[in-house]
Amino acid sequence: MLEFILCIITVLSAILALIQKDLLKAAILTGFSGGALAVLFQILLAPDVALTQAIVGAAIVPVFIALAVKKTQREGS
Amino acid sequence: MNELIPLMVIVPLMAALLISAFSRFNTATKVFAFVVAICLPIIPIASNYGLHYFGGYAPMLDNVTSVMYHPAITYSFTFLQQIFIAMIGLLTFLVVFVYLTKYRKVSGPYLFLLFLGTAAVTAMLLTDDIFHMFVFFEILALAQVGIVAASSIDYSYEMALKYMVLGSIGSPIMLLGIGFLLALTGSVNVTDIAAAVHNGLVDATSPVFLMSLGLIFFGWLYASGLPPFHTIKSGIYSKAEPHGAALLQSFTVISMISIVLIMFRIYATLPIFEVLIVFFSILAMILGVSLALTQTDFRRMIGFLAVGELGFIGLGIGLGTNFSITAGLFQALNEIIITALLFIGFGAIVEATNEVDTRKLGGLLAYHPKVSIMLLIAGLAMAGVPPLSGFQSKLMLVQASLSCGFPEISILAIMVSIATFVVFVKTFYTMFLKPKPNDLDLEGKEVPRAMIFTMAILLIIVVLFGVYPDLVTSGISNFVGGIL
Amino acid sequence: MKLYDQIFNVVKQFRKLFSPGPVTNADVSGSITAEIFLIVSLVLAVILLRHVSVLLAGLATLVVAIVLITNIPLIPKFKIEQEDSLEKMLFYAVVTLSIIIAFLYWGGNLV
Amino acid sequence: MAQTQLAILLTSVALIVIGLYSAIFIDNIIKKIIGISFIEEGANLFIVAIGYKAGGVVPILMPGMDTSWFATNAAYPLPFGLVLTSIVIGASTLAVMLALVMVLYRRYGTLSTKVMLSDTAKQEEYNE
Repeated sequence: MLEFILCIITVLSAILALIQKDLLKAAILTGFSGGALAVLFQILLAPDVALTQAIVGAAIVPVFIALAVKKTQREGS
Repeated sequence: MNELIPLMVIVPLMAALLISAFSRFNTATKVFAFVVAICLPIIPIASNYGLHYFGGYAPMLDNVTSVMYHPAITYSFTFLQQIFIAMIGLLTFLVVFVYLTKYRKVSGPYLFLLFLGTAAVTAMLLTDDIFHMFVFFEILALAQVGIVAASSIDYSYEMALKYMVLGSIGSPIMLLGIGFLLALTGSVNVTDIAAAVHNGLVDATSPVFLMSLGLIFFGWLYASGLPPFHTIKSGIYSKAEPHGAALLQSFTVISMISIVLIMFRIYATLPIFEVLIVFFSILAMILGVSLALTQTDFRRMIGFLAVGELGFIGLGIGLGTNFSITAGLFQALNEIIITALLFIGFGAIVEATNEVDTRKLGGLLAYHPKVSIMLLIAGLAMAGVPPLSGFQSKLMLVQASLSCGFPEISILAIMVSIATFVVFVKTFYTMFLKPKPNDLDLEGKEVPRAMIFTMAILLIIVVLFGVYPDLVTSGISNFVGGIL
Repeated sequence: MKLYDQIFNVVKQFRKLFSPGPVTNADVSGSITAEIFLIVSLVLAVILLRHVSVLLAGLATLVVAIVLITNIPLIPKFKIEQEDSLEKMLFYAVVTLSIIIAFLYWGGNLV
Repeated sequence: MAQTQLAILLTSVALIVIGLYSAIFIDNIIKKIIGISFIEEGANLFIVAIGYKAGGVVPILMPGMDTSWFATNAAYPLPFGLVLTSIVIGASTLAVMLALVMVLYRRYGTLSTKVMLSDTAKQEEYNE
């Protein structure tokens, strides 16, 4: 059951990230998507991939995007 | 000495890392980069042919199904790899030499990118492992973006970002195709996959297999800059420094042939594979040359011509006979040399005039006679005039397509050659023979010696291959006989 | 006379192709060469269909030749479609990807 | 548990389609980059799903496990190794793209793709 919820979270937060007006919210939603993907990898019996994805997808990538947003502008049409 | 095989990748990779770490010491960096660059063409020539298994895991025989498995990442080194790696090593040496003599203070990160790209294409040529090839393909894309972004030409950052965005569509699609193949065969070793396909373990008509072909083919289109990626490829050539562009086009050609040879080994049983390759090659030839005819920026013009010439390579491989594949690979080797010569030669003109618009140039023959004569010969070689090397490979291609029963393709190839010739005559006239415009100041500006030296060396190779094509064609033909 | 006028207009339209900047006769003759090359090579490429069916090749060649000749000048239109803006490059890349996938899925075994 | 695998495959297809959609239709360059990175994630998820074995165990040989039981029940670990590399490559590509965007924002003052990354000749006119 958990995997279906995680699939829905992944796709939904991906779509929500792309329709946000605020780029910072988009960055945080990207982190949601990456984190849900990490748990999904754990369910798919790949704990090493899950660890990497948890660090990269849920922490590093949102931080990169947030830094880029801070250096540029926050509102995106 | 099979121990030298992994060194071909490890030496430029380690040199890249060391140079970028110790780039504070200017003189030491220069000497070190020069020594490594000299080693690059020598290692493949000194090495023996053979296989190298990383970690020493030799192939295993499954006793139940009596199929060989390759557990290790395998590097195979034959005549084809030797000649191409030696050529890319020589080109890297010349480019690094031009770069080192141009600037008093060298930039460590730029040399890092040049060596990283060389290591990546060398690994792509050598490897027998499709995922290993994908990893180095991504590293190569990053190195190419870095080389473009490091140039001081206007709008180079924009072009680099465009290339990167397109690349981040092309590469995951190719990864997905590799995933489809992995799902079908459970292996990423090309020999294993090809054996599984030819032994009938994989259904060659199943949609999954066809999809994997389509997805990897799209990645190949991105890697080689065939349409729809011809605009971005010619764009990044025109926005890189001339010596960088000379190396970038060789990276493109080598990644093109290394991916297409792997695809050929896996998908050669599917007739649609050859149809796709021939279709996109013809499109590339037509679009590349017709757009080159209308350009006024001569760097962009060479970029489009380089894309158009890639169509000839694809044509040779798409026809699928021993003779035509030999011709295609020989054309690839010639194109690396001739296009590098053209980029460096036109770069020398940019050095001397600070102008890239052909309409504002003229009368350069009197000021730079050596450069203009060498550029003329290179242009004739690209257009396929005897006795230069372009003539030999294009003649082989025309003969191959005639003997396959496609006279239209031979007519098309000859027409593209003629149009290439027209491009060169037009550009040569407007840049070198036309009277000099009054507002063009040419006094006191010299072409760097290193560039003339580089062009002379490349020109010697062009003439050598033109007079004695058997030096390479017989060896390549043997290699092609092995994979057919 | 209509076709003659049309060809004469082609040369005038090439002037826009090279703006900003002066137009030299070498550039215009290069563009006319490109125009003729494009028409002839596309028609020649269509003749390759004869390996599938001779009738189809004949019809397609006629249609392509008529469409191309009545639409001159082609080169300005081609150049607008192949400028280096990211929008157009991404559009053509994704369209090509979908065409390749659809063609292989439904027609992969027919060839 | 074939349903799990089907759901995973549908998710990866959805991520790839979202990425391709955003490549064409989204104008803001940062959002476009976010969208395109979903293609890479979809491909990764697909490759991990290849190695999955319904009702299997994690492919790590613990002390005390029976080797032949482990060989039949463990998931296939080769795709997992590939995905590890692929994730790191995707993150580094994203970082390079964002760095280039930061440089270009200083010159143009906007994140719109139509302004920032249009045709070079038009940009020359725009800057003059």
